[in-house]
Amino acid sequence: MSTAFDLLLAAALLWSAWRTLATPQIGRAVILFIVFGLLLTLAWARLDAPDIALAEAAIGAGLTGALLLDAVAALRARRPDDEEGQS
Amino acid sequence: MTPLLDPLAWLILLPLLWATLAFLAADRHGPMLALAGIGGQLLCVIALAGDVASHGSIGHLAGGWAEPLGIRLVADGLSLVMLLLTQGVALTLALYARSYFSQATPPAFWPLTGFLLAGMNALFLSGDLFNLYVTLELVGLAAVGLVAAGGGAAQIAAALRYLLATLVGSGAYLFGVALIYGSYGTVSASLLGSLITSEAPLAVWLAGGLMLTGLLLKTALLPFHFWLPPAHGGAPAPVSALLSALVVKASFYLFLRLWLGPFAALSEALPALAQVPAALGATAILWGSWRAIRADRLKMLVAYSTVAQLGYLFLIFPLLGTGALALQAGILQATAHGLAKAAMFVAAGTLIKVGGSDRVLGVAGAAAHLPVSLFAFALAGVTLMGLPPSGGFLAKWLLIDAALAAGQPWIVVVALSGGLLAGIYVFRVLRLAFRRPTTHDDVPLPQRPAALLEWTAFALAAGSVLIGLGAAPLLALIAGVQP
Amino acid sequence: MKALWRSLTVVALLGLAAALLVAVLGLPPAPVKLAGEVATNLGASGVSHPVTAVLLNFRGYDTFLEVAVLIIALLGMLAAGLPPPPPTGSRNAMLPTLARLAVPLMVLAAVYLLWAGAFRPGGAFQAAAVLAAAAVLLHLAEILAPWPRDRRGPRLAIAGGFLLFLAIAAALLANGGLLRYPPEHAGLLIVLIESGLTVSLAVNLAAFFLLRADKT
Amino acid sequence: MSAGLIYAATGCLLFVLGLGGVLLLKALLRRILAFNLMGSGAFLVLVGLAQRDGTPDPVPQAMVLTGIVVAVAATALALTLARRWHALTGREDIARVGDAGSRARRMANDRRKVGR
Repeated sequence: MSTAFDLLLAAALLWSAWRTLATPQIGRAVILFIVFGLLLTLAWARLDAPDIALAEAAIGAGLTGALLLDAVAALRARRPDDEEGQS
Repeated sequence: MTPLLDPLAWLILLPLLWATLAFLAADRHGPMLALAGIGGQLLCVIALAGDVASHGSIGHLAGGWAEPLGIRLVADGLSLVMLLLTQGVALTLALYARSYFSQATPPAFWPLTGFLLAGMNALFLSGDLFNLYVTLELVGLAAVGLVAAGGGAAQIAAALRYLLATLVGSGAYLFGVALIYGSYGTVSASLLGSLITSEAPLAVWLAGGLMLTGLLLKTALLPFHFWLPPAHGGAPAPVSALLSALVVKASFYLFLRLWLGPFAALSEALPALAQVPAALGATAILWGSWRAIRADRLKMLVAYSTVAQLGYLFLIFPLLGTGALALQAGILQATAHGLAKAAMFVAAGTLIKVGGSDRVLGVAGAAAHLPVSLFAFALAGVTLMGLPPSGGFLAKWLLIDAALAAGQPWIVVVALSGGLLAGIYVFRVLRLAFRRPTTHDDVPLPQRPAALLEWTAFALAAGSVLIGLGAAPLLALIAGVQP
Repeated sequence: MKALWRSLTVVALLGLAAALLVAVLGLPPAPVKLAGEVATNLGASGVSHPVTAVLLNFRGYDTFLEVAVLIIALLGMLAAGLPPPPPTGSRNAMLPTLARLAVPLMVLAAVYLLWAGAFRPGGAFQAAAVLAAAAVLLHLAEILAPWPRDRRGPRLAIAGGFLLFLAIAAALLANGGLLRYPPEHAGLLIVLIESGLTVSLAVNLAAFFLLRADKT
Repeated sequence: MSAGLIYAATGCLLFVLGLGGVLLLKALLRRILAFNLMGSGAFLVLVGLAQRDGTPDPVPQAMVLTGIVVAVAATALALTLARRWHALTGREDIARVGDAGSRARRMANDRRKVGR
């Protein structure tokens, strides 16, 4: 029973990872990456690694995801002239 | 000496300390902190050299826990030579950089340099494969930050390519460590040396392949050299010198250490494997030299010369079975090239800064108004060509000796032709420098640079030659290494 | 040529994947079992949670260097040029209210995680990540303004926690090794280090978002 | 098959997938995502393989915590560089380094785009 769950989770991890790289829109790719991070959190819990699960949720999916979303927004805004040092 | 002043530990703590203080001081007092800090590091290496000379190898258990639970730091002849080279070149480069950046220092230059040195020292001293991964990241990310300094498009592009290469390299290394831990339950290099046998499972062979390939990528051995010329050629001269002279040597050192230590049983079980790095090295010598001959920008010429000179380091692998000769040749080449390449980059930096042009053609007439820098460039060239009595000459001599002993005459041919090719690109610069500038005589002579800019280059170049005369203690240190 | 190179890479990667699967699925048991060693020495580590014991005692040297990696990433950002501050006034009106409600809870959660780390899952990293997330939320709600590059406070917090770690690591050399805690003081020293690290890591992680170019 | 072994095998595939992404994709953000997948794969192998007999091992777990922090640091630096590159050139990808001729052309292009 639990092996079936593990296999299902493994498949979901691989699928979300593949979609992260293959989906055409970068915004969706980042969302899929965050989904991947949350699934990975589950995997860590299954591996008796609650410390990593906490860190993955907070840093891996949370902060990294927020950094990526921030970067996507900045790239979409296309303001090539107001970054530092460009005078 | 009291344990509180343990030089081995302070080689790591001291650069971390001054780098953090430089970060805290937000670009003020950087040169002062760096010079004091690196000076202290040099004293630590000298103290450590005394210990290693009398004991052979010094261990230090971080946390006080023995392996496999804890992390062992080790200093032996091999790490000591690399540490000496690093602190010696870094101190000279810090003097040069203080003068070179007298107008404006790129942001974060000094703290990044400090963290880079801390990472390198930690790498040379670590005996734990996972801890080595952390040191690789310290070195890699600090070096990328230095390449990006200034933030122009060329620097950012070079930094991005370098970052992607270095992250793939350390990613492959980390994956290999994961396989090793799964196979043996430990990441201690010394324990693995006896655990890994020629009957190792497939996972260990794959781990070895991934880790060593990752390190080749970081060392920029052909065909993984693509990121090096833009990164080393595009950075400010002190950064180029730091990267070309020292940083690529760190991943080479780790490659060599893994080859001789944990993975020794694998390379002995399949001797033909050693021909792979050697063949790549030989191609790198020929290709890098050719590109250096064709380069039209001065610093690109020097950067491609690094691609070529790194090739020599990998020629030693099929010869390591013949005794200490090949190892001595490799480490002496790393040392001599480190000094010579630092000299060449800082001399080129001065020529470009004063002459105002980064083309190779821009050096025309430099012999008249920058004689010291040009002499330093030529002296460094003597080492790269391998002319006596330089360190490069002795390294090639030892290499040829080892190649003949091992019955691999093709290595002799490659080593000699590499020297000839180096002669072509060095003389290309020198010939131009003695020519009168093609333009008119009424152009005012460029301002004389600060004396420090010229004499630091000279000191480094002189070091690369003198090391050939005084290599005996160095060679003895390396011969005493028990892999 | 390009298509050939791509297909060669794909074939090589598929081969690597197959070899890795074969290698991993057929791996014999490892000769060394570190979990047992950790359990045996846990009593002398100063904490009762094994992961924290490895992270701050048995392999504390790794953790020490890793904090430097975070500072390096920040320095790299400063070297390359900071991104501009986000445009103001475009945020969701609900965000400030949400932030005011959530942030105290997040701070509480961080304190709990830090305290819990000694004997159950949690510790400085997780606590710092939650604190950093709280700072980012305040930033998105425009309660916390971006930090200009020369702001002293964040630098002091980041360097302070690391320097405390460094000072303890150096002082313990007198005990015979880098970060070699005397077992009777290990618990206290680890709490001290973790508290400093929580602040340092939280500010460092938050700075990835908040450190922005000065508005000119 | 133990849970550890299942996730170790998943980790192998994730690593190769991420590696392929960094090597073959063009857009910088996508390659940064791929690098993170590579890292996650390595972490799963580190813990999963060590725990293939079913007993938890705190040592690789602590190593992964270290690795996660290193990965976020590298990602933050990579994103800053990518944003700066975009701000300077308006481009979201960086030409792969091929033969020498294309490199010279590309650098000339880069310079023209920046207008220096």
